[in-house]
Amino acid sequence: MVRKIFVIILLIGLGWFFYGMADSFHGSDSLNMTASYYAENGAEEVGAANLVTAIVVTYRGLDTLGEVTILFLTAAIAAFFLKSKEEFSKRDVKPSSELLQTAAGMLVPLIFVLGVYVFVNGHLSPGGGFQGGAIIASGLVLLLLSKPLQKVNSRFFALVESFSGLFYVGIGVAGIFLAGGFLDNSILPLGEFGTLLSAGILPVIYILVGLKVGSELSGLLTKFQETQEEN
Amino acid sequence: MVDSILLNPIYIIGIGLGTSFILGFFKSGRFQAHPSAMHSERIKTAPWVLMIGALTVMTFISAEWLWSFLFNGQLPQQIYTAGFEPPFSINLLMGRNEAFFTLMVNLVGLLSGLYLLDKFKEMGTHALSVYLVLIMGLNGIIMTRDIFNLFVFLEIASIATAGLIVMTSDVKALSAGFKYMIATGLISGFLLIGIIFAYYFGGSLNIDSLAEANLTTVQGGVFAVFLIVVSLLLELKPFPANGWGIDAYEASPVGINAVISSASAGATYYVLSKVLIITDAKWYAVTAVVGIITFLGSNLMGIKQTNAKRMLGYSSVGQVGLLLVILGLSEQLGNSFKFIIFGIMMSHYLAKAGLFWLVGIVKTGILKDWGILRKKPVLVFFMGTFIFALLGLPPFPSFFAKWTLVLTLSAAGLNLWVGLILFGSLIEAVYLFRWFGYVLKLDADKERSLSTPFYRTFPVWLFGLLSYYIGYVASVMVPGGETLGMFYLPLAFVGFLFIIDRYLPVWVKNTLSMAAMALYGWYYMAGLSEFRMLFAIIFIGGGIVTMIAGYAKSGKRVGFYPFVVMMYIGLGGLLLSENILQFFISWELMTLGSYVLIIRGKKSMPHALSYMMFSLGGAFLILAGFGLAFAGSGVSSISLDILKNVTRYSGLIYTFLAIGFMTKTAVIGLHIWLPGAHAEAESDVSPMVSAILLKAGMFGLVVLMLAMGSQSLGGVSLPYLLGWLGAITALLGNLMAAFQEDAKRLLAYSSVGQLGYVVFAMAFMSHLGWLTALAFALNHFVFKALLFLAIGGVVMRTKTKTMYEMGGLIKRMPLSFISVLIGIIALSGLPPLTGFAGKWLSYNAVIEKGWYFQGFLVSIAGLVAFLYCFRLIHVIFLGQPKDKFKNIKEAPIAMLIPQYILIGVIMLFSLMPNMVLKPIGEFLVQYFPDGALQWDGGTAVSSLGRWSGVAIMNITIGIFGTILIWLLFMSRKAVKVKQFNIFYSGEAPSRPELTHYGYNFFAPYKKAVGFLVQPLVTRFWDGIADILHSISDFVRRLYNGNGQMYAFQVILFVVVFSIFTIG
Amino acid sequence: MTFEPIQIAWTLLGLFIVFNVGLLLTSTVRKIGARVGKRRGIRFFQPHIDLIKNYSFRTNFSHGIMFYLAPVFRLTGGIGIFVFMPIIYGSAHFSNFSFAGDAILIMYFIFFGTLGMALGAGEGAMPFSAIGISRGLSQVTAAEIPLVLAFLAVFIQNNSFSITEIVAAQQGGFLNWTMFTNPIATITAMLAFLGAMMRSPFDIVLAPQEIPVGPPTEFHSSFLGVLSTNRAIFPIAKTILYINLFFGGATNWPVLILKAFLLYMWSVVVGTVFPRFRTEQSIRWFMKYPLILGILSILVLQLG
Amino acid sequence: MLSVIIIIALTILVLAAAILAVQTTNLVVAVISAGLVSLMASVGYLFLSAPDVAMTEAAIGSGLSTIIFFYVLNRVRGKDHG
Amino acid sequence: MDFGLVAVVVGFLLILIGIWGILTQKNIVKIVIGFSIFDTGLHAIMVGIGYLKGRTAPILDSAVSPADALTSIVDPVPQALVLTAIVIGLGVTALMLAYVVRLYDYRKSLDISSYEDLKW
Repeated sequence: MVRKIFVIILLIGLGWFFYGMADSFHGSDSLNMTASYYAENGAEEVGAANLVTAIVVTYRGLDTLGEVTILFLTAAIAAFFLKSKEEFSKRDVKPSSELLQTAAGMLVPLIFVLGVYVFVNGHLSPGGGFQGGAIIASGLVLLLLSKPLQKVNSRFFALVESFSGLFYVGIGVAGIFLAGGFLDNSILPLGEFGTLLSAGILPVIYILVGLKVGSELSGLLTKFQETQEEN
Repeated sequence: MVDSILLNPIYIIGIGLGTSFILGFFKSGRFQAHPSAMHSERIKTAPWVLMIGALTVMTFISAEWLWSFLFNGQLPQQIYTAGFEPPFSINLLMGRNEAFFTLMVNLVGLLSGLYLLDKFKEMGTHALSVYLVLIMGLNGIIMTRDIFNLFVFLEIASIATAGLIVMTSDVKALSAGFKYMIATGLISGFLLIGIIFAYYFGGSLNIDSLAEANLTTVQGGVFAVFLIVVSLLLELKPFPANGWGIDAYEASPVGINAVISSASAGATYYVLSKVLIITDAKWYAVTAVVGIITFLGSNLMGIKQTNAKRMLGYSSVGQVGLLLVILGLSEQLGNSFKFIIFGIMMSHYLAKAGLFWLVGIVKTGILKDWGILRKKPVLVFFMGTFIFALLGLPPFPSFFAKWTLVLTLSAAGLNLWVGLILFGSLIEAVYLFRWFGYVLKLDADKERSLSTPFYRTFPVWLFGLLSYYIGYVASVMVPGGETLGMFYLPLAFVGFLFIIDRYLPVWVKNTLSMAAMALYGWYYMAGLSEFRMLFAIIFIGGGIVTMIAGYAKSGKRVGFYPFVVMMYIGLGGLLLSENILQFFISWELMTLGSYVLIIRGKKSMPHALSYMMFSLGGAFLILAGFGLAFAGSGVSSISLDILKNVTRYSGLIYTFLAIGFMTKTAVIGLHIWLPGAHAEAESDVSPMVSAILLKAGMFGLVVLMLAMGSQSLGGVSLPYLLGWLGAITALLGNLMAAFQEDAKRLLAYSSVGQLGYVVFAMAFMSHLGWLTALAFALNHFVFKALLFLAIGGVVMRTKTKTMYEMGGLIKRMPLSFISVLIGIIALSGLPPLTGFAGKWLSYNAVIEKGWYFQGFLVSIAGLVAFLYCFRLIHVIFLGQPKDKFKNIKEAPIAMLIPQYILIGVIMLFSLMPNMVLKPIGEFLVQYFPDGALQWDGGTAVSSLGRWSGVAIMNITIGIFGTILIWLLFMSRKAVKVKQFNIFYSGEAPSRPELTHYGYNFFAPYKKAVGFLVQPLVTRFWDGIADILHSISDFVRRLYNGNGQMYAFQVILFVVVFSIFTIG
Repeated sequence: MTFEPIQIAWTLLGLFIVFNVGLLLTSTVRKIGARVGKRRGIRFFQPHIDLIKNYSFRTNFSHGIMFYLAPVFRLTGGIGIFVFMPIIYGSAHFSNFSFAGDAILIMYFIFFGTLGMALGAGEGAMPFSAIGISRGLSQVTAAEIPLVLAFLAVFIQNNSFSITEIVAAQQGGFLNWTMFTNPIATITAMLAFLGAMMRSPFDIVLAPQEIPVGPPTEFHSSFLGVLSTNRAIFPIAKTILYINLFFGGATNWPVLILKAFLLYMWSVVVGTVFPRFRTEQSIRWFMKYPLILGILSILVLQLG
Repeated sequence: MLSVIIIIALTILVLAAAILAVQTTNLVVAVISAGLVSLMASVGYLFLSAPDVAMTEAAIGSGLSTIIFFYVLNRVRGKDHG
Repeated sequence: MDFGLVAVVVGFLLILIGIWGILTQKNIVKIVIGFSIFDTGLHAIMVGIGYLKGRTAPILDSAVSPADALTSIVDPVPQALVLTAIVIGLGVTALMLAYVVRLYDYRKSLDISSYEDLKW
């Protein structure tokens, strides 16, 4: 109880500080310097309709690279220390219901397609590599739920992940040679604004991001799934 | 110029990432628990080779950049990503600082990667990826100029760290990793709020643009600045909100914590320094305050630690605190800032990585098990290197940095900071030296072996040697560094001795060392005059004489000669010094060398530690004094002459320097290190440290007093205080000597007393006083060396130092007996031998000056000296010989030769005191023209009395000889009788033990005046140590191991910090 | 003052006189003691006879080199004090070798003999000797503490260490004696004097009853002879020092002998009145009143 | 106006769900509540003209996170905690 | 009513609630839940900061032409940042949960006070 009182006092202090911050926030009436630049030049320079995507993949491409790296790290660490059962056959898990299995069989490919769609169109509409990747991963969850006996090939995810990561970095480096710098979007022509094959290398990158995120999340989920059998 | 296409810094990131992705192609290795999953050796090594390759390229790139910055005039280069200019896209910067810091990170990454070979083999490719990403992330942190990108890289680094912590895969590591994640999660949350608000108020994420936006002037912007600064500070694990970080240090595998400590801390530190440009001066001050609290607090915590990793963790945090102080004070430090940071940073970097690597080689964190390291003396050498480097001893870079820091801070008037920094350094020295002592002294577990594969020792070697090289670089860069040439050749010889140390027998090395010292004396000292010449004779001449005793040793005596020579170089350096830098380096070299010599004694571990503590404390006071003098003299010069021109703080400077020097002369209150250190040292080391080393403090006082004359502090004349102090020291030192049972301890306390005389006499600040002091000093050197050598010889044979266990040795060791006899006559100041000169002069000085009561105390001290002198000779040499020593031999000839040389000196000096005292008086006249002694041939004439050494000697010998001949003639038929042929009421005692009265010899005295020698001073210092330990123990309860507690502390830090800064 | 060989002869003459005076004083004191105890006492020349007897014994008993050296040291100490001191003020013949040193020399020379004696006794390997030495050294050094103060007071008063000069300053009537010009220092010195004379209450060092053996028993024949010689010379030499420093010195032999006798009697009288102290008691005693008086004597000089 | 009401409702719900998530002793309820917080937040993001964020929050914050939480719960429940 | 401000305030409140959970709950799963609420709060603040009253999503389509983007869209930068932050948050959460699993394997306990091995 004493501890909670201390925490309350602490939170009051922190709340007071946050109050000061919120109090200093007045909203804005116009875009600031950086945002205006993107609003004005984003479409022209990058060729992506979705400015968020333009920023995420191009202007702040390094952030995105870092971010997929974090997922990569998480997956690698989880793989490293959530040890998997080597003797897969020994486990004794109830097979899931017929219905779930059938539904999964139908839904999973659809979900995968949806995921791919989301990250392919990332530069045009809301969504992109992260969301698409997450959708693919959720499809996998369904798969795992319906067919617990099926050994998921985590090697496959690892390979996809590595390939897409490597390509991502490769494209970034190619930017140095072919264009203005690391991760420069304009190593491919920008194309016609608003179409699928536009915005230079951006869609490619976002696809790679999608693949990478998807495979990483899938790998991660697989690892957590595998822990289920250790009892 | 660096080719910006082929060696683009972005490749560091690209290669790091790309390679870790490639590593994903390899099958992952698994834990050892599943041997079925183990892959063949080659497959397991291939990914590792790949990673090492990547790290090598990364290292090469940053090295190449640094090279061009340093030598090719390369200009800093902006690296734009995505082909757009900042602030609209993320940009990186490769400047001189970035090149430097990335090189640091990559190099330690590479070496740790190498070091962790078998660990990685065990853990598989995932670990390799994570490791590589960590290094890459740290590079990103350093180079990026975008604050959100910075956040991403920080997250990468902290997640990778959390991942690597669990590589050891035990539950401790897991819980530590979890706590680490909780804390860093909160911190990065705060950072993110700060970033987004900075964006809101500053309109950009680019650090340079934010700096232009002057956030601190915007209402609300200050919140953003606050959160950014506080989170980055928290990333640096400030005390007391750093329990999570400390646990992480303790839990992570050794190669990894080397990276965390050296590279991560460096990178995060650099981040803070570059982000601080978005703030204003106030935040620099805040950083400095947080830094000093961390520095002091963490080092205090370190005292109580028993685990090497955790202790090093505290030490790392403390060092980062120091770096923060420097960063916070960068404005005040001005041009020296970069040099100081460079020095402290490099030392911390090299030493911490090296020490952590050593932890892995020793394979235990328990400090008391570290004796095993002695199986590899080279590693002990490097461990010493690292510890000395960490503590800022020469010739390591941090020494020069701390030196410059103190001088610059003093010049800027920031004396409190100097004090706190030095105090913190002293606390840090406590536990590091204690640890080093364990390594050198504690018994090793015989069963355990020390496996030292090349890939583990190579990094240690490399960083150890780099420490010296960087130290050299720093020594050239430091102001006044051009005057350090005088150390190069002598220290090169020390290096040579280190190299040959393990291969040559002792007599070769002894001869070489003596020859080297003779050459050193000949080439360097020949031009000296006056005081310096006098001390040169004691230091170098005396050193050579005492080293003759070294021939008595057999075997190799590894680790002895380099330090002996180093000590003498330090002593010689004091005399050659023309500026305070040279002087201070010499002082530290001497301390270092003597520390190692002292700790070589069998039971000297605690004594060597207290020696080092007092020496370092003294050295820091000297440093502070020099700093004040530098500031107070008004001329920006480091010449020793500034002491003469001091206009401000003169009282303080005088006090600091005097106390600093008196730690070496062991004035009462600062003497407790001496008895143990001198008594436990080896038989030929004791004379060096007692007869010679103590004079270094005296020389310091000479320099100080000649330059500054008499000063007063708070209306009290300082020489007057010194006079009292010296007199009390003389009395108490001698009294304590009288009550010792241990022969060498007795001599050691006697040294305390004798040096008390010296301080007393110097305090007169008069011609006669100084003449007395110098006569005392010369005498003390001669007879103390003689006595220590003689007693050392006895101890060597009897294997005991306890006097009452001996007895009757005169029959077995007559030559040693004569040495001791001459020695004690000289010591107690009986005419006709040389000791009387000092007594006579001191009476003259006392009456002339009017310090009657002080003089009275010193006279009593002389009487007491008589007591212990007699005890020394009686209990050891006279009385009944013990059975067990019936057949012992005379001391080795090598020990006797120097003794008889010294006896010769005593005799010569006794016969012709004018030969020595007259020239001394002649040059003293320059400084103290009044009251000089007149010489009438061999007779000294003062205004009060006269003293003719020659006449006294001749008359005494005449009487003595006459009576002796008469007596011999009268009892010419007498023969020596058996041991027990004494009158004992008819019964001969059966055991010699019963008939040797030696224990508690002066029992009545002890009953009567024992209250004077209560170990009050010891209790005082013990009390201080206890208080420090208790505080440490109490405060560290904060770190109760609970993750929530740590989170609480982190948030509390934020809240309290906000109250103090913006509240 | 330069050294001329003839001085040796004069010094030896002085030494001879002092030696005889010392022996006679010993017997006189014992005689007085006996008469007080209603006994006849020894003959006046008994000490001379004893000495001759001791010297004429031949021994074949030695404990080693230090056994020889001890008596030599002892006697050298005694004679040394004598020869470095001017005996008769104003006499060119009896100034001895005082040109070689001053009062400081004599202060320290006292210990020369003490050390030698102690060493020799130690060599005798008799444990009681060692105990005796331990006590003796403790007590002597304790007694020296006030003595140093008293001497210092005299030195300060005269601003000289030279005994001749100090005596010179006391000439011209007994009111010029230090005894009257600086009574506190004199009292201090006289109290300290008791400790140095090893008579009751400070005679535990010799402790004739409790410790029947020790130096006097281990040393015999000519060894004892040398020691006895010293016992004749040493106290008188020491007394002469006191006379010179505190009681106006002496301008001729009779005055010197008279003063020496009176001073000597002072310790005898005290000794017959007071019982014996244990060693630590005597040390404490010296650290009380004599010490306070000694400090006072210097304070008086400093303030006055 | 409608949007204001929805926003107010969302605000209250979000906070209520959050409090429930940290206060309840039932881990399943807690995880679901936490997922709800994310889900409602993602609805809120739509009102803040952030469809990308809304999608991501929904897919990752309320979707995948919750799934992982459940895996973990499944792994650790029934032994000593509910 | 400024939705942006509402989001910021709600975000701060969520952060406080999350911290409350982190600091008071003994169960480590609950602590991780606290974290995820903390993260959600962070994201809400960031989105709220980027919001401009009455503007549309930063997607240029038939409704918003590139020409009048400047005056009609909300700030896209915080949104981009949030995307990154969410994914990072997921990584952190997943890693923490992985820790939970492993910790549980060792001690069969979810109480944070069972894991105080390293201290002082």
